[in-house]
Amino acid sequence: MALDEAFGDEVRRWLEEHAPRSLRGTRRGRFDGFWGGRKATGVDPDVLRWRDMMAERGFTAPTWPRQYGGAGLSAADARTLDQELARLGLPPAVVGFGLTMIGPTLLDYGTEAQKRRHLPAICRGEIRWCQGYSEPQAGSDLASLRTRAVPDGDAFVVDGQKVWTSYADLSDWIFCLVRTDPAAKKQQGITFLLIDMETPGVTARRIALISGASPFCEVFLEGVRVPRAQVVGEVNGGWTVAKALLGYERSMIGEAIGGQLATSEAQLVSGARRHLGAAAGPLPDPSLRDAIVRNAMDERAFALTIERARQGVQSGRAPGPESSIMKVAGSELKQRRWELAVRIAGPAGLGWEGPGFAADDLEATREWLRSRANTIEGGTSEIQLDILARRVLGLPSGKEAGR
Amino acid sequence: MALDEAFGDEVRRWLEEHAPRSLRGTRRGRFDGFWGGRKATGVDPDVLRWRDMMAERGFTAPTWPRQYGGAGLSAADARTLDQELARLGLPPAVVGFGLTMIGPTLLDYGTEAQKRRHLPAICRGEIRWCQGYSEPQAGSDLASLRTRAVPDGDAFVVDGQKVWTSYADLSDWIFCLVRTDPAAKKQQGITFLLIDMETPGVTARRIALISGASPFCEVFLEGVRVPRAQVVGEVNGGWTVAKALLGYERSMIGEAIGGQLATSEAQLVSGARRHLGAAAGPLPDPSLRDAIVRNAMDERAFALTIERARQGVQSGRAPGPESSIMKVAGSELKQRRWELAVRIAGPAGLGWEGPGFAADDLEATREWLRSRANTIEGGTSEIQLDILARRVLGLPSGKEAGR
Amino acid sequence: MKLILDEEQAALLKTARQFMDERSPVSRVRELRDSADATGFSRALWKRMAELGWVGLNLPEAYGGSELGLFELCLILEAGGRNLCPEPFLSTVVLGAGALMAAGTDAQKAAWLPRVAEGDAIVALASDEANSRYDVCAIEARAELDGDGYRLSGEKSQVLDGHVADLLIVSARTAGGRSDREGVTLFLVEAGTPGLSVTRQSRVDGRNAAIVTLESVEVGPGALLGAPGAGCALLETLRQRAAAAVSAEMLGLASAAYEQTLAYLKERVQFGVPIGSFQALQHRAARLFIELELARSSVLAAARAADDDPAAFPELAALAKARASELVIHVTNEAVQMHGGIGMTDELDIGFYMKRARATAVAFGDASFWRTRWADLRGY
Amino acid sequence: MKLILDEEQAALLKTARQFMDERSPVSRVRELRDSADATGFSRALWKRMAELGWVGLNLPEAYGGSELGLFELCLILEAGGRNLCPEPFLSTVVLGAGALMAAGTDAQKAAWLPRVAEGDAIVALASDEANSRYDVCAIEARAELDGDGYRLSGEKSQVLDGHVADLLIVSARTAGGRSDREGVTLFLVEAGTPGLSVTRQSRVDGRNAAIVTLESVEVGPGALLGAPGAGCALLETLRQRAAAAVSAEMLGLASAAYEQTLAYLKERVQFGVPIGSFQALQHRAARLFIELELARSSVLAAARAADDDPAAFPELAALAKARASELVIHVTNEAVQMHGGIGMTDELDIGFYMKRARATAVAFGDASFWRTRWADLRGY
Repeated sequence: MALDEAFGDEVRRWLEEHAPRSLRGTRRGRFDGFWGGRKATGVDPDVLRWRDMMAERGFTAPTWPRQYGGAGLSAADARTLDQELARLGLPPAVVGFGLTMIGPTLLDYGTEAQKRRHLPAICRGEIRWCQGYSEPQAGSDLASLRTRAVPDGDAFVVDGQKVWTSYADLSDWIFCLVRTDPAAKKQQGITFLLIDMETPGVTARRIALISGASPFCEVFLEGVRVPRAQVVGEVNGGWTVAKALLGYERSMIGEAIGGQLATSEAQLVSGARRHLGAAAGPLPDPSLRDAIVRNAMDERAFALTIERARQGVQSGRAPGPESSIMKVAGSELKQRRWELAVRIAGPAGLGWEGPGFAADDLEATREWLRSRANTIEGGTSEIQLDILARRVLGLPSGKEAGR
Repeated sequence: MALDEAFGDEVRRWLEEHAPRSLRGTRRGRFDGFWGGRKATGVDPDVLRWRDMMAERGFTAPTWPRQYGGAGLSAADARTLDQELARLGLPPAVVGFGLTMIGPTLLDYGTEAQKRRHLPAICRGEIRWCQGYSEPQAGSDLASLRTRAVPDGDAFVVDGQKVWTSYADLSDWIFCLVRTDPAAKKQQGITFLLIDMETPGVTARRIALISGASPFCEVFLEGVRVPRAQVVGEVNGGWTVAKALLGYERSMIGEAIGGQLATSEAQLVSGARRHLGAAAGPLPDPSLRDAIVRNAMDERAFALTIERARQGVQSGRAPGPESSIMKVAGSELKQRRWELAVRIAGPAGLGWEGPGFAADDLEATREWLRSRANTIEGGTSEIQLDILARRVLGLPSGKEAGR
Repeated sequence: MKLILDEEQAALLKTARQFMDERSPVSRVRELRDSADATGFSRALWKRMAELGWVGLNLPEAYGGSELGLFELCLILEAGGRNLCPEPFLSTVVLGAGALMAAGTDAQKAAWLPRVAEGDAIVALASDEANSRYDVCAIEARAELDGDGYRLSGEKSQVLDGHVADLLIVSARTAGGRSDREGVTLFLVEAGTPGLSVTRQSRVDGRNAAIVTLESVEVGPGALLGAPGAGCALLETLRQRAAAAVSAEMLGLASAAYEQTLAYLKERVQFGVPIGSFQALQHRAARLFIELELARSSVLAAARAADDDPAAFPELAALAKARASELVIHVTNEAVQMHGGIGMTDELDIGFYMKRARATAVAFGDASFWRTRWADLRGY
Repeated sequence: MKLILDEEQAALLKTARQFMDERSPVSRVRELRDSADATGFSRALWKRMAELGWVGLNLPEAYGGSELGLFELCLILEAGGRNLCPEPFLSTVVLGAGALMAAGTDAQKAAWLPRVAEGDAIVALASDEANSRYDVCAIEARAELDGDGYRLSGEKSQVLDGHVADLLIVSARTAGGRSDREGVTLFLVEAGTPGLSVTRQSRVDGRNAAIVTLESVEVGPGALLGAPGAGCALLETLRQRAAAAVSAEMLGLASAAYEQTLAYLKERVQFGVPIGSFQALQHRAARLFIELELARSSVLAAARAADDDPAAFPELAALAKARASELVIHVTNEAVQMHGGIGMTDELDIGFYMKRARATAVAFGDASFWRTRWADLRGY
């Protein structure tokens, strides 16, 4: 028996024996799970027990080094672990931007002290992180950000405003880009800072979207003192760190969409059967039928591409700016899916809330509106296409400033 | 009875009495007719008789002034004339770039001597014109043309190469853009020249296209002496003249497409009936059916838009860069129509020539290939969209050089 | 076919644009939503519109109307569409008064049309049911003969302005089963009739709609609108007119969303330049402009044909609705995308346009429905 | 499912790419066309490919094959597709040898497969007729029992490589009418059999096809391929494999056309800059890249499933063919447009790609056909 098979067997037995029964079969997406943090309340005790037992073995961040709370597993063993979790339908024990974004960034760019302070807390889901990149005047042109950090002794004093910060109001820490040298060329005066949300001067406020309530916040920073020890990378060298993190974000968004799409064909077909009054057989509206097939084929091709990229990485290829493919294709796919869902619903898809509208249709309508943001957030499709054209296809840069 | 009704009645009687019977009912498009010129051979005597009687009354260029061979008609009377011609299915008596492009340009920019020399000959179809704009290195970036004209006494000596010159081998004269000041900024060193194709040093050679034989030629100019009197507009001021002429060309292309599209829905439906084996009733392939409807709707909307623009001009609005709409929409429409025609034909649309392929299908396949040029010739769609964005929508110019 | 406006029409459009901009800015739609206004539009403003002659635009002078055509009404609707004006034109003028004009007796017309023209009566068409989708004949509500009159039972869904209608035009089966073309009959039912209940619904576009429930509602013989069993044909005629009318609203909506986006492209700076200087966005904006112009011609032609060329109207209505439906979705999607994050916020108006775009695209048949109808009309 | 190449497969692909670039550049296709070559491909090159083991790639060792899968064959076809290689892989290897392997008797296999593997025998499937469109059962040719054997009559259209085939696999009805699923029977008919005549056809892609006419062609009982009347099922199986195979060719074709276009975007200067610096073209090029990558995954998956996962194969073949068909048309349209005028000339190779793209998009069912098939397979 090979070593990795032994690992799989051991994990399987351990899970079968110990994993909370109430959580088995509840797995949905990679980002449905315990987001953790100091502000989490009313959490199911089984979820906490599950978190504890997984964190204990380093399985919440299986490939991270053991000294920082991970399990030091190889990519292959991590995949085995995930397969065993999937077999029992177990959700991830901890989820969030700590694990997917700031954690990997600290592993690459953090000081030893930063790693020791933050990574174990992330693995245990004790601290929830949010991302402070965008500003009202700095959307696609992220490097034009204006939030300023002025040195003051062994600290910086930060003033400015961030926007599109998901769950800032539920988070404990924020990783932020701030301008530390206003005289330098755009990208060169930026610093990457970690800020405790409990520091005086930090406030967060939710933003209402066209689809209704949202997890997005504005974050206001007024005279916030941040110790220099909380700089990641070099002062004025934050852009390098930021770009690396954006790479993690893009592949995360692609993978997340891959997960969400798995059941879309069945849902669309059952929606069409309901709305067309056709319980079985070929759908009586051939145009809708064809649209559902197109959607299903797009999704299958997308899932196969994610899988191919994964296999490529496993066999030693470095992941590159191709993650822009995943971001562009995945976000548009998701938009088309919800566009199609409301098209299928027809007049029944015009509801905002009850009475007279089915719950599924109401959800589809909100998701349709919400999905319009998919091609904006995490770097617009336009920016992703620019990146693809320049960095992957090697097309020459135009004369537009700064891109 | 109003004056214009009287004109209509008179024209109707005149046509009914004199128009050649053999030509009645043969009208197709605005550009199917007698192209004229010194090289025209084997022309039906009725066509010549028709040309003579129409030219006699100035009806080949009805809105041009009488002294240059036109009839001096108002736009309304010209339209009445056209309606009366259409009523009897009579083709235009003379067609060609003389009437549609260089004639209007000379009316606006030509010297009195040029008008007197060229316009009457155009009205009588004695001289056939071709257009020498594009060069191998100057496609979309027309102003980067390299054909040089060097002053030599009261003439210019021209050297260079033109390309995409339709029917250069059958034409008598060419209107050309040449560079007269290589030191000036691109657009400012260009002159608009009229050149007799019989001048020593001019040769024309046909180009084969992906769709087979084509009317396009390369024109080689080697030491061609052109009298200064054949400059239209100012020396080094040719760009202004050229742009005006491009405006005529665009609206001509749009109108031409409008005419060609009139029968497309019926043709596509009958093709589908033949290929699907469905003599009557709803077409059994709903996806093709929907595609035919989309095409038909696009064409109807396009025709209505041309009509609306025409009415706008008649009521006093100046035609503007909106002609780019016609060019972009019309050329893409035509491409989609032929794309659809070959899709309808399916395997039967793969023929290049007989045996085993129907004549209609062979034609569709050639037209499909030929139609790929529609979005390139006469200014690419990309250039038209640039023009629309800048001149009509008023969007700011990017930093790309020269556009 | 005349596709441009004459002087009077141009003046009417100008007045309407000005009125809508001054009296009915989009902010009003937001206020009505945020205050959960019980009416959902302004009765005072409706009255004012009636005084301007807009409500009775298509009605005979005898009933207080000005006997103008659908073309003129479409100019008002286009102006309203630009500002998402929520007043009950579609329900009361196009559907309600339209049904009365097409099939009402003199007595019915005399009773209702003057009140409509004066802006005093709201009329709603209570025909579609929860499962009707785009089939006007898919009606399960029943009308049973009861002496001289009828008893109506059933449930109608998304009845436009049903929540405040003084008069409901109710469809119900006197014969046949769901989706049969024959057997649908129309009835006039006044608000407050026993057995009638109305529940307001909340739609994505904030527009006013209601569930209308009929439990053994008794109506007299005078309530019959048109011949018994022949309602489907009338419903189809009404839908066709409504499709053309809402296409004009959509044209206004799309134009306004487009213009706001174009302005944003010129004003928003990123990378040191207005984002409208980026060629990829320029080309997309130019393509939207082309689509808008093609749709505009189609809408004008349909409206004109409604008045002057009844033979051409069915096809042109199909053309206008199919094109306008795809246009509004395309334009509003691009509008949000080009605005970026701010376009997604409820703070900006673009979201209101996107939601109303969806509702209008679906109303009276979506693009796919009208394309199929075109093929039917053209015999293939 | 493994979607990346192992070392041996990568080596095979590399060899094939190199061979195609050296021995079969696109210029060869042009020469074959311009010289009106009677064969339309090179028998010598085919023999060389056979020596490399490519022709017998899927055949058992007993017949001189190397027992590799469709996955490996697809790598060869992709490499060939890049250069529009006209050798008879689809006709002889996928359809011809495929039919013999699937339904042939030992004697039939022994008689033909070794000759195929050695590159000495060309086999063609003569099944589609002028009106078949995408229906493999739409067959009107008839086979009548005649003693032990049959008499075949009918006309087959666009028989790939039929003009030089040593063996034709002919479908004919022994029962039923046009489009009936039952009643189609397959026969082996050798070149030169009396009553058989072959007329070469000229296709847009310059590829080899022929009309095959059968006038009372007598064949013995040994000519029967598979059970009488059961031919449709076999034809469907063959079509599915052929669809996956031609998708690999299309992937190569699209990749090459794309790469040539990308190179042109970097090299062609207008307005003082390479046209590839214009953002509108950049975005379109990037979108093509995405489409290519998505199609690549689909084609690899289909080829892999053909060998390893028969249950998943039908869906994945449908996916691959539908995507690749839309891809090649999209890519070649954009390739011509981005090349501008020069792209329209016969002088450039892009036109060859566009024409072959059309032929492959239509071959074995177009995108719409395979989308419908997907819905059938998925039960909706």
